[in-house]
Amino acid sequence: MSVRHVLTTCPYCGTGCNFFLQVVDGRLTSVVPCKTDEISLGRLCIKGYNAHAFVQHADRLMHPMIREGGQLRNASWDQALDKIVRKLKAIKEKHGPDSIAMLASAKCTNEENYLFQKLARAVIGTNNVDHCARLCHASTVTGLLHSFGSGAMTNTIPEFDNADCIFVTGSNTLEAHPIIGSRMLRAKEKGAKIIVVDPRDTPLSRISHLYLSQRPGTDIAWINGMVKVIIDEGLVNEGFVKTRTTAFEELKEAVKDYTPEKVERTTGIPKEKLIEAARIYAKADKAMLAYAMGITQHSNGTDIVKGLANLAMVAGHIGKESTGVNPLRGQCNVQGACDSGGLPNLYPGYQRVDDEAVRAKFEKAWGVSLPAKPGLTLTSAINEAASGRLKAMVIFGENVMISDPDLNHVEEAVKKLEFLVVSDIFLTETAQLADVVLPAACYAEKDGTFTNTDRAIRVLRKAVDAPGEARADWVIACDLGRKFGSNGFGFSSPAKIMAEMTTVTPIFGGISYEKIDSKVVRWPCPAKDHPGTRILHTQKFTRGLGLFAPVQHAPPAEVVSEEYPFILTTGRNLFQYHTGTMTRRSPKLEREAPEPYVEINRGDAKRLGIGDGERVMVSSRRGSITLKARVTERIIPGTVFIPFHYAEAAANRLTNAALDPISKIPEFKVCAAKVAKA
Amino acid sequence: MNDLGKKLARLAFEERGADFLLAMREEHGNVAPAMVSKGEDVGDVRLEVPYQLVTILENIYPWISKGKIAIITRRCDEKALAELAKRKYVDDKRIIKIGLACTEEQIERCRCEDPVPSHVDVGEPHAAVKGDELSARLAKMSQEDRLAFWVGQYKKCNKCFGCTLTCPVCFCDDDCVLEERTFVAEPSIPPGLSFHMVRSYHMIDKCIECGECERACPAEIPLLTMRKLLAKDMKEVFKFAPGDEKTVSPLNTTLEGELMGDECDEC
Amino acid sequence: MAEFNPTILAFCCNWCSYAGADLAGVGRLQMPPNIHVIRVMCSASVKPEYVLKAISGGVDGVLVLGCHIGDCHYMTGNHRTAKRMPLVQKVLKEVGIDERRLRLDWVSASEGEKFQKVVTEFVGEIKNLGPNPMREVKW
Amino acid sequence: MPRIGVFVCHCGHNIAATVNVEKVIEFAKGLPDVVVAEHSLYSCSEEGLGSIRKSIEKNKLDRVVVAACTPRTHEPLFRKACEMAGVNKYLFEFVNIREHCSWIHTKEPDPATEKAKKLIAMGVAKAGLLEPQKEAESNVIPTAVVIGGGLTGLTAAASLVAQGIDTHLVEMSGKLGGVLGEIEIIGPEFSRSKELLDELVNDLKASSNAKIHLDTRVTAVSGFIGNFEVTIETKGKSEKIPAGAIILATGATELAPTGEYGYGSIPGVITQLELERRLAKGDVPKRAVFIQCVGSRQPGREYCSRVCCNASLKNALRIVEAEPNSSVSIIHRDIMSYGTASERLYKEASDKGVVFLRYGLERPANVTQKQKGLVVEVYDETIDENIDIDTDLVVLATPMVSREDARDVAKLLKVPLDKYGFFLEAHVKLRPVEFATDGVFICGSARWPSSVSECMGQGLAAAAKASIPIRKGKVVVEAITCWADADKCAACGSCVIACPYEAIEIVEEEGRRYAKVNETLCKGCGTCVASCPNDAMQQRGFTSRQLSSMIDALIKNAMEET
Repeated sequence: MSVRHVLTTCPYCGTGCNFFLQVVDGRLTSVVPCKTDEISLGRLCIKGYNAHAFVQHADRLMHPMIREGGQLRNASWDQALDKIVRKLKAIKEKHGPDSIAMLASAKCTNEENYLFQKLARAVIGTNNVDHCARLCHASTVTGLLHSFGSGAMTNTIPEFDNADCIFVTGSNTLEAHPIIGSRMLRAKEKGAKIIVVDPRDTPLSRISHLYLSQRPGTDIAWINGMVKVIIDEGLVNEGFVKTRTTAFEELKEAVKDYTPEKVERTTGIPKEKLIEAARIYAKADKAMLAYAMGITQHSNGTDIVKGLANLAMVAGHIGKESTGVNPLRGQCNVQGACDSGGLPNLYPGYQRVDDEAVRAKFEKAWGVSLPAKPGLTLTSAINEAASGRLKAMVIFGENVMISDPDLNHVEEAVKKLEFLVVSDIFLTETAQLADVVLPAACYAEKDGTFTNTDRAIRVLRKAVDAPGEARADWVIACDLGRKFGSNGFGFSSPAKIMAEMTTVTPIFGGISYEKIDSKVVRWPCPAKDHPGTRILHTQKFTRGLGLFAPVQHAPPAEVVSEEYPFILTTGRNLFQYHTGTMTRRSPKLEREAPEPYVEINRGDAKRLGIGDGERVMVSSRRGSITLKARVTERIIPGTVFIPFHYAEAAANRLTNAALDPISKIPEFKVCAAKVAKA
Repeated sequence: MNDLGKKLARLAFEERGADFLLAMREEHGNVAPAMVSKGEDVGDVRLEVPYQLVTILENIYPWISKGKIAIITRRCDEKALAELAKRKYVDDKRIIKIGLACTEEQIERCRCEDPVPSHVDVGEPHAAVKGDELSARLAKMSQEDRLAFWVGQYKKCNKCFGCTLTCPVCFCDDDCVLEERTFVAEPSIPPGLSFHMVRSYHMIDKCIECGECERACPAEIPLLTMRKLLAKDMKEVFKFAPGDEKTVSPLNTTLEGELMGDECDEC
Repeated sequence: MAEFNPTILAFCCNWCSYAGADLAGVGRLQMPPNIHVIRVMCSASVKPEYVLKAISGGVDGVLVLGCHIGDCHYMTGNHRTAKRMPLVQKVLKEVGIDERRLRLDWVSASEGEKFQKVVTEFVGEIKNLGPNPMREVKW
Repeated sequence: MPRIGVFVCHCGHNIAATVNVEKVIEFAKGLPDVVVAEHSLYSCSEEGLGSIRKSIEKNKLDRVVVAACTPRTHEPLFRKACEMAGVNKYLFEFVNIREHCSWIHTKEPDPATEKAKKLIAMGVAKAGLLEPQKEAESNVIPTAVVIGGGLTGLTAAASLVAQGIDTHLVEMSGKLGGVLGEIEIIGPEFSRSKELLDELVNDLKASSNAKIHLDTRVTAVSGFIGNFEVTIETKGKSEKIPAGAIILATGATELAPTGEYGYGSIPGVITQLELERRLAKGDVPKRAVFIQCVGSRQPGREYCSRVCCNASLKNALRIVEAEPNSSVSIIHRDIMSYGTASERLYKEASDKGVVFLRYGLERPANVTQKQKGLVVEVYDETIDENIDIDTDLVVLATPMVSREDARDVAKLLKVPLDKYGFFLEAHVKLRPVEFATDGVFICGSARWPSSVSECMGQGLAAAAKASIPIRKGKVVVEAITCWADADKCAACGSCVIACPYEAIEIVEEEGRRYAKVNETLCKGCGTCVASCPNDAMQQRGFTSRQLSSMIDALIKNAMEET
């Protein structure tokens, strides 16, 4: 009889809570919080407490499968891997390496993502490697890279405790990042002012001191409005702006027309509230700005992010304890997947593929010549597939058939592919379309590391064996690499992979398994003796001087019309996670939020004669879904909200794939829709 | 194995004939609950972090078909074990209690009025704390302010169920009514007042005031204070306090004979 | 502002208090129209959760009526009611809701007048207490 | 989706004069799952019931809500109507808008109408969640067990046997007759007890249905109405008797004085029963003093034993009649010779020279021994002076008290005792000679000190009640019993403690422990339901979801209104 408590990292949001998986004779029996964990302080959210529930679920994929005569049939690993290599080689011969795209995964470890991109670049010979960060924080990466030179949280999660102003926008923190939310509650108990700007009345906005509710798609307007108030009222942090930033004049010019009155007309935010918010934020000694998808998922997401950077810099709220700009990353390793080079234009550690010197370094390290041209983004890849130019995709642990915008279009594209490989833990909607399906091990069944949203390298420790023949993705990647005849994949453990990664990734330079086993280390950690970095941009910005960006409000790609009078916005709820493959197989989570729903304002509902709990049809120019109405005051009139977790009424059948020109992030947060009784 | 580890190994396995030891030890720079079998290395035991071992015992007990289990028990853990034994969730004869006296700082944090286990094996006994500061404040408040206070606290509830999952005497985990819609209304978060009042009522004849719910609460709601207030009421009304294996909850028993047999003269 | 018109829920046991309420009806004993009776077989089957749910939901007062002690159709069923409800009142009190919003009383099958009296008194008391504050709370 | 029909009754003017039925019906039509809402002048009339049946068929209703009077009188009628239309009778829900609304708010038509709406909304909400039920039926073993071979037990047994019911009579002593066996003459009509007892005993002995067990004790009772198993033990060997009903007639005993009035120390101070034995032997005293209420109607034993006064009167008369110049006094606190015949005895006694003296509890008589006989010194309240009475014999009229083995018997049968140790029937007026536990009946002095005629009356009553299930051959339990959801149950045992009928036990299956309700023992009080922390315990027709939905309906309608 053996009972073990294995310390590992939560597979859900990007907070990176550590907890113990309780294992009794190989059976996962429960999750026990880790009281000494610096991030979670021994507190978990309901998803964390249920993180064991799906692992040993009967639906887990146990064997590789190959499509024969339209049917997926069990196959041996060799058959499956050989088929993949054979097909990909053939396609590469015929159409060139760029006709193949690979999706890395925000749910896989740093080590695995490093191998995925290495596989794409060094073996297949294309930079066509991307992952779902494209759908969440791509605009953060581009935006903050532009303004600061680095696209990650500038501060750490524990620092929220001691802020005296917490400014949250586009983040339903208590539902999407509950344990970060709990830090905000702590700060509030200590007297911090909480300001929330969000079209939706969220659990956090309900306990905030000041709640500003803007029309979706008008973010730059209120941001510039606040910047103007700060300038006009002489609240600018002159010293900081002078010594640490550049292009302040351009900013002044850019915001001059954003008077509170004008902003009120555009955004619906009462001018008094805007002014008060600006004063509280600017005057605060320690101000943490936090944001998430509500800011990034717009066709001008990069600009909005730059706008927030402007706001922080005019107030000088960056580079200090409990003071900074904090994009909250939504998945366990979305930060790490970016760090490890799962991006078409960047090698591990945000090194540009079109930088000669960098490329030379990698060619030397990997012993191959590498493509110079940045690859396709996830969203462009879908379009290329639709147009028939992209022939094959290899997808590790992503479920584009639920998570991507305009699913009807995605489905058409994916079906056009000549060859599709999916590696996952369940037979997802995407895997169901694959030619080869590979059974993967999940977080509880392997070693490795995640980088959480505050850049801490969190350790995964194997608690139980994977079911059936399932293998860890790093093993699968190594197998593929070897079968392709490459000798750069002879890794015997994740530790060895990390060892290679650190040699070519300066921000990870000082990371080693020994070092992180008992200590929380945050990148940048350039050297063995370096303790890691808690706060970014303390002395100077990564890019040198902080760059103000003159951004202007632009209407969303799709605006309401006679026929589509509602603004549809999408997001998460507390109990489900992404496409639900894990949470919907966790009984307690499913019991809390078992079915799709659309939140609609009481007034609108009354007008349309829709009662609470009645079934309605929501349609956009791209499709329609039928689901239950949740009549509430918590959403402003004219706007409806749908969580995107539910395959049976996938919000993304409606969403607009309009892309931000720079980051290529789609506009999940705004599209025009109509609602009618079903 | 540190000295404490050696001491516990001797106590549990040699002196008291245990087959397993449930304690806390250092792992990966953290403190972890650990279930060690006789003969295994106990490791570097750390007892200053108050893991609720009884809850862990309750979870794993069904899988452990035989053998004696030694467990680190604070005073509240003793009471929790009594409540479990009372309901036959654990067999007293298979449990070996290794008494741990709480530190002053822990007693302070729990506002604990009964901190010393019946038998102390580890740690120095410290004096009890008299009363709970917040309780006193609430007592002085007007009814309106009291409601405002608790509603304000409960609004922070994010329905993680940490309070029920970590509770050693909360035993319906798999089908807690709080997870259902019968008594707890939509919308699901915050779950509203009935969620917390129903739990308060359910705990009223069980809570042994270990404070784990409060420690586990991400919203830092002063749950232990509410427990303490109701424990006081329970004592007032029925002179009953949970934690004694021989007593039965008064909620389901008759009015012990009083008035029994009197007939109704009206009908 | 219109006069406060409380909403009151009453649980009556089938054998005594419900019969007592019937008797009040037969006797045309007039009382305020605020109470809404749910019939249960024994007052001891009234789950405290019902009371807590009702009060949380804004119901202004809850009456739990059973047979007199010793007269319970189920021997000692109502003994449990007599012990549980005072604790439910404590739960209300501690959270800041007036415990008088819950009242436990005994009405036998022959006590039509007593039923009238209890209801009239209770409605009066709740009117004095005013609306249940939970009506105003927005979660 | 349930299909609910709502039928609102005018009850002539009884409801319609106060409640605006039309408005209520309009409201009802808008309630969830309501397919049709109709009204009728008198729903309980033949055409009323007929139209409900038609509507059920026409609209394919699977739930029926009738808003009319009280379920306590009319529910069976409407349930029957539902059944006739093919709807399980447990899918019917009654809303009381007469007794609980129109009749008590006659002067407030509008509020009454609003209230009626809410009550119906609540009823409809519950109806939507109702589930069809099957009433549990079990066969009845056509055998009765009578415990106690005294007059009461013999009477009951004889009556059962006379109905052709197999009957086991269990007597712990070696002979039948009980207390009456020690008494020769029965008052007030001075008949001989022997004739009465012999007749009963011979009837039994003659019958092939009767089986008499002497020197036998009941050691265990298990099962439930129709299906008991009574274990008896005769001289060390035990036997199991399957039985459908059990009659308890264990009687009572005379209180043995504890030294009062020199009892035990002064020869010639005896109890009533001791006197009976002497008289039976023809040993008649010349002088006798009866002292009443010795040990009864006093703190600790407040009750009146009811038989002692008549016994003293009877025996006083026997003495004065046997001994023309005898002197007999009765010292009493009140003479309780209730009823016509006994009152006649009292008059006759005083006519024939029996002296009655009244004493008070605070100044009891005092008995002393002189060389020639005894002297009873008593303070007579009526003439306010002390009187000395010379006598040969002092008879202490002590009360009948419960047998000291009553508690054990009560445990065996799971039936209650009152504070004096007498058996407590389900309800003195509503359910005499029955216990709350179905199938077990109580009669005779075990229930309360009773006279010969009362004992026989109760014996016959118990026999009649006991024969009902046996004659029917089946027992049906109304489907309001409780059950435990085994998957939810955490086996905390609260319900086991709570159940007044000990109908619940924790069982173990495949290593899982959970509560199990014996639904034939369950009376459907639901005490267990309220004791269950995780809502695993449910009562048919009153599930927590059903009642909660009523609360939700009330909240919804009330809060929207305000």
